Amino acid sequence: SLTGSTGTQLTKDQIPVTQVGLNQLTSQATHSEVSINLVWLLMTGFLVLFMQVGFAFLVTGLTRAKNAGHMMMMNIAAFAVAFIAYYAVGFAFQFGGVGAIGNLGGTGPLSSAFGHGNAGVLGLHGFFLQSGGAYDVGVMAFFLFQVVFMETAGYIIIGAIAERINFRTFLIAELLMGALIYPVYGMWMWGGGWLSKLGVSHGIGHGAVDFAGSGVVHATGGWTALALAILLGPRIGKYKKDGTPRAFPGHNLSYVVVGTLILVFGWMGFNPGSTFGASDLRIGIVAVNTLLAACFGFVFAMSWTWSKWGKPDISMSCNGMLAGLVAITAPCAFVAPWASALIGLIAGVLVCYSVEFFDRIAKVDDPCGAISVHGVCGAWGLLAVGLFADGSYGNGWNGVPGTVKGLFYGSGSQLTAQVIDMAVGFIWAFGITFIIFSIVKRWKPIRVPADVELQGIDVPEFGAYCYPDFVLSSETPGIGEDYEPVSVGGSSAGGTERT
Amino acid sequence: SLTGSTGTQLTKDQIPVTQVGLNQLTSQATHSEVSINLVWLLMTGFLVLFMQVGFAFLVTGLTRAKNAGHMMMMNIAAFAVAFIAYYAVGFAFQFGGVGAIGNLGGTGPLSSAFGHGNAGVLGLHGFFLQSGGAYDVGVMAFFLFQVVFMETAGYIIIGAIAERINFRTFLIAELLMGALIYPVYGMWMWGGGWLSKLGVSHGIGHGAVDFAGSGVVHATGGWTALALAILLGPRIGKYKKDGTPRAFPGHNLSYVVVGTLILVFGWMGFNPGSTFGASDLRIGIVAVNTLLAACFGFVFAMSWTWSKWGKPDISMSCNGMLAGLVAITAPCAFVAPWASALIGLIAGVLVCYSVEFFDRIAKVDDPCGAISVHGVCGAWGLLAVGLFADGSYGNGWNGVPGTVKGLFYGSGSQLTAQVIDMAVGFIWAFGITFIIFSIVKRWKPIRVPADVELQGIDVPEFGAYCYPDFVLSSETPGIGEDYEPVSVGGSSAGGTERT
Amino acid sequence: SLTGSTGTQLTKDQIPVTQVGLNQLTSQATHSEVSINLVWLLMTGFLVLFMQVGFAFLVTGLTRAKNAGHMMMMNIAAFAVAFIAYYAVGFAFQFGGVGAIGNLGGTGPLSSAFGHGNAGVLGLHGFFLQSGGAYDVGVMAFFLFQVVFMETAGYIIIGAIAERINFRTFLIAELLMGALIYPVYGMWMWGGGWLSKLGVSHGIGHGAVDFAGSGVVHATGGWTALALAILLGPRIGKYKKDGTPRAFPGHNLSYVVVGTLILVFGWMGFNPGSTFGASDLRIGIVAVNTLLAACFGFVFAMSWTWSKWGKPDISMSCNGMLAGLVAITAPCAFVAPWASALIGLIAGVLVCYSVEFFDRIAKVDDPCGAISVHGVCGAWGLLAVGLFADGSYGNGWNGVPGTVKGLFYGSGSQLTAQVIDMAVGFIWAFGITFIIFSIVKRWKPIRVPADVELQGIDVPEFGAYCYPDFVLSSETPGIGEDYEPVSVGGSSAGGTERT
Amino acid sequence: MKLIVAIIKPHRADEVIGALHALNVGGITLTEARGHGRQRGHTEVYRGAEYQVDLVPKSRLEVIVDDADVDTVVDAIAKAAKTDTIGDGKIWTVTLDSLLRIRTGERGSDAI
Amino acid sequence: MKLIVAIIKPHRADEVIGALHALNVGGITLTEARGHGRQRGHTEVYRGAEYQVDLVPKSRLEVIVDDADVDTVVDAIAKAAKTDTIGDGKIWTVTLDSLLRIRTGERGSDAI
Amino acid sequence: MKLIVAIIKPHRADEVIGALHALNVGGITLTEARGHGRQRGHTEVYRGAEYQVDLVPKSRLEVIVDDADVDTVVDAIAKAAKTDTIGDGKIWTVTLDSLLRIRTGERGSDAI
Ligand SMILES: Nc1ncnc2c1ncn2[C@@H]1O[C@H](COP(=O)(O)OP(=O)(O)O)[C@@H](O)[C@H]1O
Ligand SMILES: Nc1ncnc2c1ncn2[C@@H]1O[C@H](COP(=O)(O)OP(=O)(O)O)[C@@H](O)[C@H]1O
Ligand SMILES: Nc1ncnc2c1ncn2[C@@H]1O[C@H](COP(=O)(O)OP(=O)(O)O)[C@@H](O)[C@H]1O
Repeated sequence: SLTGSTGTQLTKDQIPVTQVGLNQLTSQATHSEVSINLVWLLMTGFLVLFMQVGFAFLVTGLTRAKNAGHMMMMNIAAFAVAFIAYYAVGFAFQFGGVGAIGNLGGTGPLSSAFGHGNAGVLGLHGFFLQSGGAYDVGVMAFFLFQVVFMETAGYIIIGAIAERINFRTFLIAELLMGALIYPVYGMWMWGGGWLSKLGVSHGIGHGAVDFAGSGVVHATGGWTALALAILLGPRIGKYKKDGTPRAFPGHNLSYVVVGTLILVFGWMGFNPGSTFGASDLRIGIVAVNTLLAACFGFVFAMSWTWSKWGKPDISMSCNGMLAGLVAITAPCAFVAPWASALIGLIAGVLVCYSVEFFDRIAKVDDPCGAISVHGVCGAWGLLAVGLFADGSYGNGWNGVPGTVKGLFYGSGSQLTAQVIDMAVGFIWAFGITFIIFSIVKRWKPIRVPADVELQGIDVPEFGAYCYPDFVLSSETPGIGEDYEPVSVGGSSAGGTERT
Repeated sequence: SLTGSTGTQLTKDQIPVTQVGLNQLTSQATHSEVSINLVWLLMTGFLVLFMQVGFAFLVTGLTRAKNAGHMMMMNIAAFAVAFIAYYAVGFAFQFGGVGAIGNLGGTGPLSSAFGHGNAGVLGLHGFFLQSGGAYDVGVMAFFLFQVVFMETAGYIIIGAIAERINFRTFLIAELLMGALIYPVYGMWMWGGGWLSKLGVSHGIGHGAVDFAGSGVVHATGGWTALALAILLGPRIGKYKKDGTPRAFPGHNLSYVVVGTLILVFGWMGFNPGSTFGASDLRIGIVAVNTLLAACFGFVFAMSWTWSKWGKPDISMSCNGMLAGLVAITAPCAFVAPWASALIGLIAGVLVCYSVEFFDRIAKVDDPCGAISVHGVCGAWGLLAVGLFADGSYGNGWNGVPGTVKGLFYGSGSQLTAQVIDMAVGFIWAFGITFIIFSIVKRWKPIRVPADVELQGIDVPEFGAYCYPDFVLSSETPGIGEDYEPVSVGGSSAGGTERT
Repeated sequence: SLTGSTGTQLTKDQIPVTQVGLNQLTSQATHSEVSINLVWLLMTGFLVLFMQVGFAFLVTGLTRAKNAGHMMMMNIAAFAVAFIAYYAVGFAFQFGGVGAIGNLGGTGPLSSAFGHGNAGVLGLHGFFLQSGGAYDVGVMAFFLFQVVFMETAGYIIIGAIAERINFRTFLIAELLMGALIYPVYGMWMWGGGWLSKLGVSHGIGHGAVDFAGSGVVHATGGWTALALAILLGPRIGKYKKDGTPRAFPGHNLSYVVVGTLILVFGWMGFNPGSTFGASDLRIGIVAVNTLLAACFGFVFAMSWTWSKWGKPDISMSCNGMLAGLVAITAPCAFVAPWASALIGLIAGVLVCYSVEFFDRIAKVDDPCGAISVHGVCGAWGLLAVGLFADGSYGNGWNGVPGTVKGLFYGSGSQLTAQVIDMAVGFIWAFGITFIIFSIVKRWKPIRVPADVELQGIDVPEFGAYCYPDFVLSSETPGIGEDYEPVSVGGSSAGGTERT
Repeated sequence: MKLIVAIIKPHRADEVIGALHALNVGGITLTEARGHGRQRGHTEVYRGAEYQVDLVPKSRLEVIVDDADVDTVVDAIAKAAKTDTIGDGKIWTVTLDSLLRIRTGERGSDAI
Repeated sequence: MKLIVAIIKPHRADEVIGALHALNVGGITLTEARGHGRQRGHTEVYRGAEYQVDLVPKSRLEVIVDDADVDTVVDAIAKAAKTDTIGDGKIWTVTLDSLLRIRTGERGSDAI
Repeated sequence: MKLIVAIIKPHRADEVIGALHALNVGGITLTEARGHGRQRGHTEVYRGAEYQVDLVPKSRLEVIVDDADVDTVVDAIAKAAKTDTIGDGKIWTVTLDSLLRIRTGERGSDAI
């Protein structure tokens, strides 16, 4: 046979019509089914891995050129650092006790968790992919798929902490995301933990249902970002003396659009991949639902900004598309196409008003709208399951017989489970981040010094301009509007409001 | 089993050597085959979806920096708007009456079309993916695959209408592409319509054969672009007073090259995906044929520009590669590798002369060469099927027994079918676009005002610079060559030819 | 059935419990298994094809803006030119005598090679994918997979010859890579040649083992780059009069990071794809091992540069990630996760010191660190197989019974085979390139003239600026440090060291 | 010798430089600038936050001429740059004390 | 008529231009520049090779004013640009021989 | 006080600034420019359409010096910028009326 590959010997010769023959055929058929699922799981996992390129383009395009190097370094460092944290402890915490994974040929080893049956709190197998026999084909493929989901939560926070967090604090945040913040809540939802068992333990619908991670990935990332953004405070010059926000236009709108389109492509792995296998033919519907929500979210945001501000805002329209994607992530397998379109539309509405809310009222400086896109619309995605699930899918979900139904299809209790999930997710992600980084903040500064922030973080923190060969233009086109014109001759009333 | 996935229960236990046992094995084998085809259909569909990133980079790189935001917004808006139009009516028009799709487990529901048997004109099932039981796994996967093909036609027009169309008119064009222009012709070719039935109805070869869409997607896009480009007229300053064209160099050649390479990657979904399943082992040959045509198209264009203008022209060489890809799209499954190389080479020749023709003779201003790459070479792709199909594939194509053979393999009638297809495709795409937009033109301006075009469309139409932090250089390096030098002292002869 | 696809007729009806019935089920099961393998082989092949976008971004970002067009044109020309050379002769030389490929349904035709049984030197079937019945489904898919591996070796050299090689010489280098340099060594390792047969012929372990190409692809590319870089000599101004290197910062760090992340995505096709099929369930472990090595390589390089130079160096950290990827490519299927982490870490160490070695001591100007990343770490990857292979995989590899074991698992002889492979790979790739281009150098200049190099190669060689609309800043920020300050009044001591 | 500095609209740079070629001036140096005159810019909205776009792109030309040619060149530039819309720009002149052509070492008017 | 040229820190451009608006100056022209004063730059390391970063980004403002207003405008710019840190910049003035507003053809002080 | 303005080839900027450091000048301001002298540019072809590339990238240096040092500095710049090929550039000087250092408020020669 060919050097370099020892594929199982194909049954060339005739198989006798005996039990032995039939067993051989059955095992080959099962092997093929596991292979198909493995191909689907890995390929969709690779698409989710590729989303990091989309996030890198998106958030770097939405921030200023003088910080582009810092943004890009944060994106690639997040991948490496969070990966190692998840490999070491995160995966074990999240899936240590999940038991056999049907589609992947029953990976037995992940079978010990802290907390009894229906109230699992923390997995305890699979540290460093060694303990508890985790060095097994099925577990590895499963790890690959789950680590790229965790990475996505890690990328989300970058948009909200941009242009002022120092690199050291950022690395701590990523380590915590990979080791603690994501896996613990992830265990409760997907690792057989108490949130997913709410249906079995307390008869609340099918327990918390989150097909591909509106809550587990996006809301977690969004609320962590919220906590960090509050602790960091706004960028210098973001709020004028009278409290109104000043615009800091992103330095590269082509990065923003291309980043959004790459995320749409990656999302085709995110949602359809969450069936853990192609043997579940629902993947077609999931893919179409995902794109429908994206398009309706985009169209709403484009039209809304067009009518409200006179011109369609390119970056807000992209946020609308992402909001639709985030919102459809939890309900995508359980709802019909028309419902996906509606969920995406509402996500578009939410993201537009939420960006205005955080910018003008809450005065939380979120350069890329990460909190609104992922936090708010992630929560809406969870709610949407409890509303629009039409019972055409999800038989026996979380161990509860019958398909998943939402409020409009006669099951109020599912909505309750979703609301509990939303609340717990917020309290956990926002709470633990706020506590930890309040402590960190007292111990060491979490922001770069003022002069570094004004000059641009690339050279002070990494010793290199991102675009050394291009001439950059000074301050944002916005000109010091704070001054009332007075005729020449009077002493100038130049304000020196900025430190 | 694992929360979140209800994969069919794998036949762990022994299957008895009985008819019941064998039926279970047969159904599992069939299920596996449908899964494999679904994986292939969706994965290749996702690759085609990803081509929008390639188009966005390509056309934005080939146009000026002051319009980069407008180009990018057109690319993402095209995706969302055309998607919704196709979801609402386009898919139903195109595939309403296509009937069962073999490889996808026989999707029965799409079974009603206007016009009898062999002369179907318009599908009538599947509006909003609801009517006629379209809410079905197979139909959804099929919709996903077909919508991204339609999107490609939508992206193609952007290259030819760049830097002067206003956003409102553009959105109308995309809506029409998704709802009418593409689906109707698409129905005639792929929806069981009269063009594909020419073989059965009038004995003309296998009827019009277009494996992956040289005609349906690319020529349609190209001719629609031609109509729009003519109605829009050239950009300000494109033609000097003496009628010779002025060069408007693209603002980012790295975008152009990266965009082309991303399109090559996406094309690996475009052609090999059109078997609707991996059970058809021809996909290997299709992939190799596609790359061969791309490489030979590139090498010709590079060498031709090198010899004719003294230096290899980067953007024309990229157009050569794309021309090869467009041309091989129709014949890729029916021809041998050497023929693919030749088809690609000839496409390279065609694109070089066609760009010169439209630029210098027809004086149609096509900033990115979309009309030449997609229109002209799309038509050539159709012709190539009628010439080079070697009878090694396509048994029973369009209901006609025997494999598909071209002129060089003894079947003149196939060529006739292809020529009819070319003509009908041109008349439909060019005609309907020209008529509709001539009306639109009378009702509202389809171009941005002159001062907006000179200043750059980004701020007037979207309120944001694409590159606010970069200092852009004024007018193109080309300096006002219209002036004859006269010695100092005489009154200057400055021309004020530009409004 | 649907126009355009003639998938094999699915066994809808009942299969009788007879030998004929069982044969039909067996053939369908085998067909499915070949389909799954074909899907995996092509999809992973497409991911490797996509790596050209990653390389294009990476090397263009690491070089100066005035040469960006030249870098991008080299990347796309490399793809087309090397592809044609490999299609014509390269594939035949490498795999002419490889025989049946198990996973792809036994492609018989590639069955004639020069040199007897265990000492094959050169394949002799499959020229222009025609000779010896190469026009066959399995061979085509196999060609697709192998050509994109060869292309990767072709891209690697661009990083080391950047900013000074002229385009003509570059095309010759790519033609040779596709036709000779890569295929010959590739035949010895993967085409059933003498290196892979060392185990069978001389009992040295399993012969040279290189699962996905640390040696065949990366070391070959790296050593070819070394030979070319030496013959080309350093860029003007790279070394000050006192011999210390001057920094030429890359013009776009966002390209560098995005390029690296795209390569990580592409590598998911490179390593896991080398099983030639998903029927080999090891693909999950291979994917995880690959990412582990990447992350540990990155983290080491980031920490090392942070401690040694005071600030984490973005481009060196990216090189660390790539070094980890290159090193894990050979051992990825044979080692445990912890070993992959270690191999990646050591690769990070090697790349940091190797870049310093070539920059300061060997004084070989390698703008992107290609020699260190691909040559040195490619060799380390080969060695790693001989050290860390834990015997959990590779039964009967290269025709030698038993699994592949390294030194730490009791097999010293495997290490010997790997060392031989390293040496032969270096001698072949470096040697043949050095000889050929020493001759070429005497015949025609291989560098662009000095004034072209100073002005930027884009306009002189391709007649177009890469970024015509952006104002570029003059010389690198590094200012003429060679001058000792002397007070005003004394005659200036301006050096005119630069021609 | 006089240095003429002209601030003009970028899309008029082609015509102005053409006019200067017609007058066979010694050379031209162009720098990219941004500016506004009496008429202040306008307000744009980015993600809900308003910002003033006052400084619009301008081309800044420098041409060194002999004293005798100043008026001809200034008028030629003005004529070519005029679009009768706000922001057409301004032209001013400054007297040079010395001028040196690096390549040949010529000084004064010969160096123009 | 005088041409005031000010080299200031980029992040102070907002305030300086605001101050100039407050004085209702005829117009402003801003060019991007790089520079350093007495205090030379610092050394950075890129892939192991050291390089001097001397020239840091600066904004270069040009404002044409009547002789009478020179001192007021210069002081206003200095006050707005001051951050009491190295590299705050310099302001110099040059006498103009002539000034022409292209759109209207006005000359001299009226053209400011 | 005099303002020296030098238009030089970009790849000579390193040497010229090095030479100025050697003379310990008060500071340097560099702006990117494009220009051409007597020798007009050349023609390139882009997708079949010809276009003139006249304006080639140049570095535009500004150095303020005391009257006494003008000639030394000008000669040093010329010597470092010379490559004996077309487009080496030009250096001119203008008298300044006033100079102010923003940080310290020093005026005149002390502010250099
Ligand atoms: N007083 C001034 N000082 C410096 N630059 C000026 C001045 N007035 C105008 N400019 C420059 O000239 C350009 C156009 O002048 P502007 O006054 O708008 O023309 P007009 O008002 O005559 O239409 C401005 O963008 C600015 O760059
Ligand atoms: N003699 C000079 N000639 C030209 N430009 C100068 C000169 N001195 C200073 N500059 C410009 O002013 C900027 C700041 O000057 P600098 O001397 O650093 O301020 P200070 O030393 O007063 O803090 C420099 O970056 C440079 O662009
Ligand atoms: N008369 C002029 N006015 C303004 N700038 C000039 C003039 N002459 C030359 N320059 C500038 O100097 C640069 C080089 O001058 P050039 O005349 O080409 O040098 P030379 O002809 O001595 O080789 C030009 O690119 C231009 O930017």
